[in-house]
Amino acid sequence: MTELRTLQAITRALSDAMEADPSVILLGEDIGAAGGPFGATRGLHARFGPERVRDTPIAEAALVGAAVGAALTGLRPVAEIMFMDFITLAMDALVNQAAKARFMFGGQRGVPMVLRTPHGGGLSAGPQHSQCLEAWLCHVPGLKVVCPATPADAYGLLRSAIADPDPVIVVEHKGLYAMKGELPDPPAPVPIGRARLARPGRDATILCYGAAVHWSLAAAEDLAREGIEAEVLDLRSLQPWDEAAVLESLSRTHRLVIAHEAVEAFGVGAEIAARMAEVGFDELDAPILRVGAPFTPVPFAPPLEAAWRPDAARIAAAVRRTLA
Amino acid sequence: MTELRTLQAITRALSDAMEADPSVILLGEDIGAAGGPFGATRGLHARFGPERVRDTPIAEAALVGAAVGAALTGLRPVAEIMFMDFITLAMDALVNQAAKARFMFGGQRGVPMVLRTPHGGGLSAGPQHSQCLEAWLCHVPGLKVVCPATPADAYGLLRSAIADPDPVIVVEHKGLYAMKGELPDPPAPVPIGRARLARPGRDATILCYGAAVHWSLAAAEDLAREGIEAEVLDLRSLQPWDEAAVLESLSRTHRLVIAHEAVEAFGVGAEIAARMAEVGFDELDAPILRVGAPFTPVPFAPPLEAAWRPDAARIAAAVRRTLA
Amino acid sequence: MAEPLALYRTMVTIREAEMALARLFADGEVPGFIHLSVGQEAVAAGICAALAPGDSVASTHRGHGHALARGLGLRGFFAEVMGKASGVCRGRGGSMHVADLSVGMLGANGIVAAGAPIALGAALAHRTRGTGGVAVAFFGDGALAEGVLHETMNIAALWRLPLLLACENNGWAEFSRSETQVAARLAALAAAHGIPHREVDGADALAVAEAAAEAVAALRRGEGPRVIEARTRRWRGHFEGDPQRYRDPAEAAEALAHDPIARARAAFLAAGGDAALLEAVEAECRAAIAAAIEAARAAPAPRWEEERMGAYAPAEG
Amino acid sequence: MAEPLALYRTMVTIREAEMALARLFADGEVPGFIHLSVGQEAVAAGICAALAPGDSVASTHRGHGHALARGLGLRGFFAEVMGKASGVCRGRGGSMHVADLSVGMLGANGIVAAGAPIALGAALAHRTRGTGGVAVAFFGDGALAEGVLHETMNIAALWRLPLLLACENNGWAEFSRSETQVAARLAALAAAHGIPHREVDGADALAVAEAAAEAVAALRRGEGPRVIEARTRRWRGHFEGDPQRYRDPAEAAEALAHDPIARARAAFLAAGGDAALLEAVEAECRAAIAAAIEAARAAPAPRWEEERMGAYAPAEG
Ligand SMILES: Cc1ncc(C[n+]2csc(CCOP(=O)(O)OP(=O)(O)O)c2C)c(N)n1
Ligand SMILES: Cc1ncc(C[n+]2csc(CCOP(=O)(O)OP(=O)(O)O)c2C)c(N)n1
Ligand SMILES: [Mg+2]
Ligand SMILES: [Mg+2]
Repeated sequence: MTELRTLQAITRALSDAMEADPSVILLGEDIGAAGGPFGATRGLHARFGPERVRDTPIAEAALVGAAVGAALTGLRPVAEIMFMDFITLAMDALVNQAAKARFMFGGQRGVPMVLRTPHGGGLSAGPQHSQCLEAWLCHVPGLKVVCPATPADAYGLLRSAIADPDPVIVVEHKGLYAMKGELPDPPAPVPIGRARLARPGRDATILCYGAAVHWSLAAAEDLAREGIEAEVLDLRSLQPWDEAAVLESLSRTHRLVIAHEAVEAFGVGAEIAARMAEVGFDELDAPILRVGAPFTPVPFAPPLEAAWRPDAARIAAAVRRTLA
Repeated sequence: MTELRTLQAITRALSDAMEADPSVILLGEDIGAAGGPFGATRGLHARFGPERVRDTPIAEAALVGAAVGAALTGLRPVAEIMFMDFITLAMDALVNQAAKARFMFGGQRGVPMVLRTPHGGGLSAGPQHSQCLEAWLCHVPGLKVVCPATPADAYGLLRSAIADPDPVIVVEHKGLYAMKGELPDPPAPVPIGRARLARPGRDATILCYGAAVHWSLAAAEDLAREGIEAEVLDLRSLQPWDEAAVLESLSRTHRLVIAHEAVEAFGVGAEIAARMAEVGFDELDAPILRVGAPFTPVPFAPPLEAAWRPDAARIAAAVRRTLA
Repeated sequence: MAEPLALYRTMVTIREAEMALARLFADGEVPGFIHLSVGQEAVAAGICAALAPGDSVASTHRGHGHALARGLGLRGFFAEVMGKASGVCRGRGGSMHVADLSVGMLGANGIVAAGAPIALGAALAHRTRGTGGVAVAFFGDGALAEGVLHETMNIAALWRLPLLLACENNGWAEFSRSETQVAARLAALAAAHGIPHREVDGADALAVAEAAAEAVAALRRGEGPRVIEARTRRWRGHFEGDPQRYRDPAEAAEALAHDPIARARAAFLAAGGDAALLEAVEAECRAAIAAAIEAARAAPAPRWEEERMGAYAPAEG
Repeated sequence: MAEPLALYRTMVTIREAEMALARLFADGEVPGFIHLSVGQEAVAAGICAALAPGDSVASTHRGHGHALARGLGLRGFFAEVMGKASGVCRGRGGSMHVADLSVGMLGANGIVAAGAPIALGAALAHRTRGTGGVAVAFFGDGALAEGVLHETMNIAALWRLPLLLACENNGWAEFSRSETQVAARLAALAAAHGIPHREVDGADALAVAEAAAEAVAALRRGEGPRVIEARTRRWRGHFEGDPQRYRDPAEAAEALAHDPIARARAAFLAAGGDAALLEAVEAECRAAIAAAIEAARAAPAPRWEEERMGAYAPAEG
């Protein structure tokens, strides 16, 4: 076990993948000598050279489109979009090209590319640098979407994403970059599509991903002091997501709270709640509650942003409500 | 009452709005003398002139971005994106600019623009010309989204959209353009946010919008022959949507099926199901079922596309299942 | 250098295949909508003649010619456009998505200009992998209005990638004259990016082929991207069934005067070639097309239930 | 023509305001991140001096100078950037979103190049409504890599809209020299679009103002869009706190030699101006800024519970 920060785990995953496979290249804005806006590619330019760690101009559409073409032509590109808010500029390449190629070309080949992008607030980065837009991508057949909450998952999911034969979006929470955690030695890939039991419990299930995992754990901690044992299930993969694990947990707790930082309405939690209102209906002893952000853009000023973002208190309150 | 086609109702709404308000202008590709790719703007170029009916180059990002700027500067632009699949090219202007301006600028002003765009399959138009991507837009605070199923609603919602102080996306189903229906005389705006009871019933509620309204009505017809009285509720507005109407219907039928053409997973139905699994939980006598498209791109060949698209039979089957 | 008879064969294949599609479409045997490149055959033929196995091509909504010139087989082609299970894309893509990755044909594309960054990425892969290969991005004159094309030019120029930007300038973008759509001349834009630009008569297959050969050789030498702009004519509507009310009949008639096939035929004969050879080629093309159409007609419709492959690779093991 | 003392006042306001922000940021009084335009003040001052009430400006992530030059009030400005309820955007936008629609300031913008089509639309509105107004799109040299900027140039040129494209060429795009990011010179791109382009020394406020006045007059005469490219220098990091390890110290030092304020001061004095006047302006600016900061400090933090206005207009009635 090695202790390191999420950001270092990401760098390590990129480095290990590039070491293992010469077809892995990196593309992104200022990811080269500068090491990336958040430092995720630090040292890689020096180590692997400018042909494999490519600084791109500020041109997200072409950057992601080029990743598609490169992936169709024998490379495994890992593209970085600096803030998830900027995927708005690359949706065509993601949705109409990367996601569709395998199916639309009759299964000839897939598009083995990865897109890394940070989401989430907490830095007072304002309405255009804080959004959580993963629900969009989960709605697109052909894309996979993962969102790690720990350094080990940041490493493991990224390795799996790079090895995957289809396009995978790795959504990273920028507020977690500095968080420390253990990496197994040797570090291991984490399979896409499997949830992680972050804390067992019997009274209610809190389903969450990304930064919300940490709020959920804190909430569970608080609830435990009241005698409520909440189970925290870290989804990790959002598309595909681990329906079996959610059902299994629900079949024990019979109460479900879904928490994420994204706007609640039409968010990732909606699909999970909807699915559980179908296949898990008979297990439900209470309404499914969601804890997500209110329906406005992310505000800038710290007190507004703090009030806007979901947190442990809101999650704990929701758990209490499902038990009331 | 006048009988006309959906497309004519749209043209009429545009024409009436332009007549009533000189600040209404139209922007889109080949919408001018050519009358628009589907003919929605036929005659308007001749009537209102090239300054108010503007043929734009093939540049969706700038087209929608310009609509934002124009709306902030005293116009009420109605932009057209030829196929909904192409909104992928204009997401930044929609999401980061149009949707956010009112909130992000502290409520100084809104962006009174409309984006009209056709979605949906049935024309063998293939994977990049058939998608239903409305769930994305519903997830974006600041946007409103409507989707008419009848000529009267196509007219009325478009008039309301143009009059609205905030950006409204009007999603039209291209398969419905030729459908005939009655327009009240004089034609009237239809308020955004209110569902329409398309067929009353007591045994189960079918919630739907767009083309799925017609499949749902056909399903209800079939079910009626079996003695099942399904209520068909046409949502019409997807963001905001008429939660009160859905709850009210559910409180009578206690069974809910949600139908749309979009891919089921992470679609519009997910939010409604999730919400009903919360606020309507006590009304539910059966799992909430969704009927949406399977999780692949829209295939081209007619038999594939027909199998892929939801239809009356699948909706009826779902209703039967909720009653089983 | 491209062999005149080979170019002729490619052009006749495209012409005959597309005219057959026009009939099939009118008869309801082709679903959806199709955009024909009739009249523009010399561009696809000439450009693709300069390519070697392993090179990559990204195409447009008007991509039949590019696909066929790149070597996508007639049987898979017709079956695809006719929506059959034996189609090169199993009937899932249709006209706007014909692709054969095994011959480096990265797909026709329903999104204007979207092929350009894909070709850019292919060129990047060729460079990075050291394959010696090149990539071609076909695009129309109307596509110059799309930002991503400019992003692509910029990156290709900066990174000196082996990318050939092949513009089919047919004067039209759907129902609009492209001079009402695009302010800049491509020559000037290319020059601004430091990309060598060459204009060729897109009705002259030999001229296109010569320009392409020269450009591709430069690409292979690592000299950075090139632009070829072929002035060409759209003989038919934007899509089949387009009544073309917007079109001046004189312009439409003038377009027909630029027939790349008639021109190639005349040049071949003037150079002392044997008409019988041309006729043999034509007969072979027609026969192959007829056979492909018959095979497609006979092929089963795809059935959703039998379609095991979804949007993702099947899970391993 | 722009009045030297007015230009001086604008530049000093921007400089002093941003240097104050730098201190406030270092002290933790400014949340989030901020991009300063220190060293580039003459561009904002000179361009905005050419504008009249009713004209529109769309800006960038480095937008403080544009906002202040356009007349966004200091109190609303500081309160906004400091995240207070009395901010011009009620603390919801912050540095990257300062906007005051009442003075035609359509917002700083967190998305590179996104202001360009917004300004295009504003220009379209001025034309369509017959206001006689013009619109300005500020953008950086790095933004030229974004496709939408090219889409904007094209449409502005085609429609001959009253749009001034004002490029602040500071040689940098974040941590990269912009020549590694953009292959084309803006002059050549503008020429390709048929848009008159003028390069000015962005450290010379009078020169910028003169070029802007000439361009805006042409816009008002309906002569179509214009480009002004101001060569300027970024004195500080990309954002405050940027350690600038990527930056050659010589280049950073050279940048300081181009001080638009020192230059304006020298020119004013050389023309026989009275230093006391300048000092009075400086004192007034500093006092106004100090007062604005004090007011912002004293202002309440915004409270979510009190924020009645959401993402939509309140329902009527
Ligand atoms: C992004 C996008 N916008 C609009 C369209 C609709 N469309 C299809 S072809 C076309 C015109 C293209 O003109 P050009 O690039 O010159 O090609 P040509 O049809 O002349 O071969 C348009 C607008 C599209 N397919 N994709
Ligand atoms: C679409 C988008 N991509 C990337 C960024 C991150 N970013 C912010 S400023 C910047 C550099 C901009 O350079 P330039 O346009 O020259 O402006 P300058 O900072 O030099 O004033 C980048 C890449 C962004 N904000 N938006
Ligand atoms: Mg064309
Ligand atoms: Mg710059």
